[in-house]
Amino acid sequence: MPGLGLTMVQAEEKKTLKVAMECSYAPYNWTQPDDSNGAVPISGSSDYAYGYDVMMAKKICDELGYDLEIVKLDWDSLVPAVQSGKVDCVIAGQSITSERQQMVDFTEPYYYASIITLVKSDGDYADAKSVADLKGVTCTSQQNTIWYDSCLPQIEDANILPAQESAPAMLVALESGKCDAVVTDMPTGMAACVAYPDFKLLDFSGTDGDFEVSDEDINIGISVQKGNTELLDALNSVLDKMTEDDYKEMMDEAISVQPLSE
Amino acid sequence: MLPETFWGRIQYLLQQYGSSFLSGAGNTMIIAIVGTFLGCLIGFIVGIIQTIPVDKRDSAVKKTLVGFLKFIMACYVEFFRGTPMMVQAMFIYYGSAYLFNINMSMWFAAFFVVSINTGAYMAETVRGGILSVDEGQTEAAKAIGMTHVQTMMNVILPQALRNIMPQIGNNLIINIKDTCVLSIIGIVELFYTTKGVAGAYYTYFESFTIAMVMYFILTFVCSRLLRLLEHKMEGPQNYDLATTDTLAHTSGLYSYPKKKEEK
Amino acid sequence: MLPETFWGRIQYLLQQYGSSFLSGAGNTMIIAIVGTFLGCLIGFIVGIIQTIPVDKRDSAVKKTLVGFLKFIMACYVEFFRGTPMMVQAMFIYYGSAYLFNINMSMWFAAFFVVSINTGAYMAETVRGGILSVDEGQTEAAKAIGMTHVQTMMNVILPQALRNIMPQIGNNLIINIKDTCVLSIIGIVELFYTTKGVAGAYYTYFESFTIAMVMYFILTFVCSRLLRLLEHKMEGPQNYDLATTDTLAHTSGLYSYPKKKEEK
Amino acid sequence: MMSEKILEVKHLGKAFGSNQVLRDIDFSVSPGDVTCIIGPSGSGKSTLLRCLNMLETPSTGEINYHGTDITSKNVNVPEYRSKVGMVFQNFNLFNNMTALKNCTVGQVKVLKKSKEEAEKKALYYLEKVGMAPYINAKPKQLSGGQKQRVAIARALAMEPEILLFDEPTSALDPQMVGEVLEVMRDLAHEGLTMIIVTHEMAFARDVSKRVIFMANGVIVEDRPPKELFENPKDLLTKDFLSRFRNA
Amino acid sequence: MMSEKILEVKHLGKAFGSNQVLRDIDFSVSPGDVTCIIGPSGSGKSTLLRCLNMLETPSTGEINYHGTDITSKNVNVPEYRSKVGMVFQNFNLFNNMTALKNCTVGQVKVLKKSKEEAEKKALYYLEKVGMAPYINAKPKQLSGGQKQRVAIARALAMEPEILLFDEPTSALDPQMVGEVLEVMRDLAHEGLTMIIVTHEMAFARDVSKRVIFMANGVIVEDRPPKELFENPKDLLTKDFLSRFRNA
Ligand SMILES: Nc1ncnc2c1ncn2[C@@H]1O[C@H](COP(=O)(O)OP(=O)(O)OP(=O)(O)O)[C@@H](O)[C@H]1O
Ligand SMILES: Nc1ncnc2c1ncn2[C@@H]1O[C@H](COP(=O)(O)OP(=O)(O)OP(=O)(O)O)[C@@H](O)[C@H]1O
Ligand SMILES: [Mg+2]
Ligand SMILES: [Mg+2]
Repeated sequence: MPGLGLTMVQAEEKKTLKVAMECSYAPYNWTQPDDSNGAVPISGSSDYAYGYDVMMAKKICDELGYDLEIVKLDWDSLVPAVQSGKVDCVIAGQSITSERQQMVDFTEPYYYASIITLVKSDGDYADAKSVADLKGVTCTSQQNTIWYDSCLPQIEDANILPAQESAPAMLVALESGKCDAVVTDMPTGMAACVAYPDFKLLDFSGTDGDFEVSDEDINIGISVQKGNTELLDALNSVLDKMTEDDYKEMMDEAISVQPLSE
Repeated sequence: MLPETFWGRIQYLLQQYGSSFLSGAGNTMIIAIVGTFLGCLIGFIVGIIQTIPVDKRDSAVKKTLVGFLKFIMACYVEFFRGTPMMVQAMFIYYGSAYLFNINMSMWFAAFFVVSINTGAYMAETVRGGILSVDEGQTEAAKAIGMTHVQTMMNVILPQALRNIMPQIGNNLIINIKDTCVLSIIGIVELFYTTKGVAGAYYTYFESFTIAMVMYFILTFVCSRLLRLLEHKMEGPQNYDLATTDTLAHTSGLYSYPKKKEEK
Repeated sequence: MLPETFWGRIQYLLQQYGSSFLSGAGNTMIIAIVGTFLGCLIGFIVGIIQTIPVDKRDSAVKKTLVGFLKFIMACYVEFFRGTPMMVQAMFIYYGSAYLFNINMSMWFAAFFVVSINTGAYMAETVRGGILSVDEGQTEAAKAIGMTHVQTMMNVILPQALRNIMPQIGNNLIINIKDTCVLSIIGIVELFYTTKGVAGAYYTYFESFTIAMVMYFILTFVCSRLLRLLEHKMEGPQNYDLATTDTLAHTSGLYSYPKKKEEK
Repeated sequence: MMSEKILEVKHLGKAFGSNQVLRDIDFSVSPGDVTCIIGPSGSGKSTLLRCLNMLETPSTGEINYHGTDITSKNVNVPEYRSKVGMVFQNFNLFNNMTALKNCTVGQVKVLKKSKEEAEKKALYYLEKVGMAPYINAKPKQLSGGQKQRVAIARALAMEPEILLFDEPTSALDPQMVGEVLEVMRDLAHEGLTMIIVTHEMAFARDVSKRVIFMANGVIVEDRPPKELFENPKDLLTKDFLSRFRNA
Repeated sequence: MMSEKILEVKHLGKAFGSNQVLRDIDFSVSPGDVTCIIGPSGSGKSTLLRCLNMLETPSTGEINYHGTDITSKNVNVPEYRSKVGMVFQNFNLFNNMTALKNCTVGQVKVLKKSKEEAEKKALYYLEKVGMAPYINAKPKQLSGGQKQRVAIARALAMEPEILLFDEPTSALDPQMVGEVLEVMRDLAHEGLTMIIVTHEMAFARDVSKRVIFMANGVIVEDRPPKELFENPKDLLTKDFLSRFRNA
């Protein structure tokens, strides 16, 4: 396409979708030094971004005929960026909650995450089969997540440490022995087990002993500026055509190409 | 439900999270004040050591010893000043548990990291302060037989202190704001509280407005208190004549003829 | 695959992300150096304004004007020093777009925020520096008819500069480390690069070890360069006699009898 | 014309807190006058000079310069000061400048002279006080007497209308004192007005047209030197001068 | 016993860079001696005193104090300095202390005296120089002469074995000079050894046992005052003293 004068003009008229994400949360989004696997350049940087969120962004842009621009932003600035219009949407694994929906508009979920628990394989809780078995555990999770705010309190007598600011920091706390368990979602947990071979992933889903959460709470969505119904509808129109299995397939691919898996 | 307006939301957040903000601010201040205080002490000690004079006449033992001490101090300053406090906190808190199985308390780690960092900055500040005191003062102190430490403690540092008070204020304020990196080891101070509130409702502008005002109040009060202290340290503008006979002695004190008569 | 050992992983990360780390470090240094430089300028200007003497003899207009200027400066210092740079960056960058629809460039915002913050700290540092210069110097400058600005520019600030050089070093180093908060507006500097690497491989300790070493190298080089500059500013230890007849004039210069004979 | 007063001090007073250092000082100076101020240590001589230069703000009274009260509002003090030179008791050389720069900076910045012109003038006066070889030295590299001489040259190089000297020869040996005195005498002949605080009674007696004796912050006597030294009226003056006359 | 030298300076030299300030200085002082050093400004008098006190490290030569060379290694310099008092040309009072504290701090910290004892002694000497009423003043609140007197009292209060004075009366009026001289004379009678740099020739002539005339960094003459003043050998000395003798 590029190279011809005509298409250049057309390309300029084409709308650019500015998507913000952290680019530091594999397998959702990460930074890599080259464009292998179809990674997208990060705006204003020599690095590239890839991951589930980027794949989703690419898919959306393909469907809608937009150009894609990935903006790497700190977690705390994702919302101000979209609210102020500096970016068009945020695809960064944000959980959809009713509180948040008052300040931004969320699309339909673009991934259905399940909740898992990480422990050390040589630790006291390696054989836990249910939430009840975690009784008295010292645990933590990420700040402002359903895992920290509503899962951890379900563990009996849990010693809940202050919330961690990011997934890697949370894993450091577990690795160093400052806590015995962390609660997070499946993709993160799987990545963590690659990075830290001495971790064990406990998945209680489907059993009676699972964390009790509403479906609504664990789903992650794309956020746009409040009132930007035009874009919201366009995004939803893409997501509507996709099924849960499509998501799972995409996530599997993301996990398989994430730097840790190479 | 969140109110519609910006100010409305701020009020709502304050109602909901007011006490969290206050306890966060409390933690911030405790760490900042303790850290600054200990940091100043460290800075003064390093300053004294770094200015020990060595002379070619000194014995080899003394020269090596002093040289070694100064080297250690320089390493300390360059290392702690030169690397991010967050990373230090992480290594000290998690690293000590991981590598040596030391279970340091979160608060101990916090005080330790902040003090040791402030100390590294203060060491340089104190060096500047010592430079700023007239050399004649050192000479006079030495001339009456004071050792280096006595000279520093009695003459130079009290004068340097006055010149670096504004900088101590700066450092306290930097600490008030920089303790936020301690969230990495789980200290819930003002900034981390704010992030929590902001992330829960996606009210970043509103929450950070609250934080900004609170930070401003904390730092402003501190800076004014330090200014007061500074003025107090200056001492009285005028002195009282140590005589009962004020009329005769007001200014020129032309009193020596009297003494002559005594003879 | 990630290597098994700590050092192996560090090497691997360096191979993979070496250029990212370098470009992050480059961004860090550009912002820190420009910010510190502009900040120092601002600090000196504020220092000059804050020390304008007002006298009860001055006209009401001048008094109000100077008072107003000083008040503005005090507000500036207290506000920017007193609130977190991250929040300022957020408000300035996003707020300007949100409220006034100004599309500021990320880099402009970065330089602006860092300079204005450094300036606020430097203002206090400069105040300390000015305090440290003997009052006699100001008096002598005034006595030959210099205005306040001339006195400051020619006599006081050059002397104060020497005393605050260590502090300027501190500020540069603080800036090198504190630019990391600019990731809030999308500046990918060293710290943010590190977070990205840590998040891609979940290799927190390894990535931050690399960052720590890089920060250390950057700050160490800067601090040594500044020390060199400081030594250079001190000027030569000794002076040359301005005479061709060195033998006759070496020390006491007992030359005036000669002049007498001229008469 | 020439009899018009250049400086007229009226009821000048100065207090530091409760310490009344100067009280009701009255005197005036005509163009070309050489006035010496003598008095015991702490009697307020330096403070008086500093008031004349507005380095201390007088508590009461006025200082008229060609008829304008410079303690009043709306007076351009820097401009006034550029016409009134001062040699400080403790020299106060600019520490960041060489001896030469000390003597040129005022000319260049305040009098807006060119650098060459300023240096020529500075060298001329530095030469006069025997400091020409030391133009590249910084103040801290100079001996006490050398500093004092640079301070004198600095004040002279500004070529002011009035010069206030605060013990200008205290750090000099008799030989050098003689040199400096000659320079000052020449200047007096050229019409420069000088007020000189000094402890050298011989100097006061030989150089000045008028001697002011101060004690306890007041002017005790203000008379021509011959009268004052030979026939002091006040007991304080008598006592003060006794040592000198016995010597 | 008493004839043993207290200080013996041999081949002392001092250079600042290429500027050779002192050259081959030789002299010695016996207990109770009062030695005056005179010479033109910049001849190295202050530098010599500063070398004696090890405030400047001599470039060459030795300084023997009771036979030990204090410029050699392993000498406890602070202890030596506590026995050698010094009054600086520019006073160097401790700016952060009152006049009284200036005179007690050395006694308390160095000589380990009690605070009461130190204050008693300090007051005694402050009284002697007429500064008793000013004990609460900070240096910057004092006049030049007042500072100088506190500096003298500070040095005396340490009751050292030798006292080095660098122009101790430069800022004082003749009356006060007389007072200070009397104090010094008393001390000389009590056996205190003094080395005094001065520009007051009368003082040198009347007080000292021996006068050293320095010029260009060397000792030109070193003789009893009577001989030196009445019959100077060297041309330089003659010239230097001419002004004084004419006066
Ligand atoms: N800044 C000040 N604060 C308080 N008192 C002061 C201040 N400056 C001077 N004084 C007092 O004012 C009096 C007069 O001081 P001044 O310096 O005018 O004396 P002087 O006549 O010049 O004496 P000298 O001959 O010793 O220099 C002294 O008693 C001194 O202590
Ligand atoms: N720190 C220094 N660096 C370079 N030269 C110096 C230094 N100190 C003194 N000098 C030079 O050494 C010479 C002797 O100085 P010194 O202070 O000993 O003179 P002095 O005899 O005390 O003179 P005065 O009577 O004027 O006080 C002078 O020419 C001076 O310029
Ligand atoms: Mg005076
Ligand atoms: Mg001298």
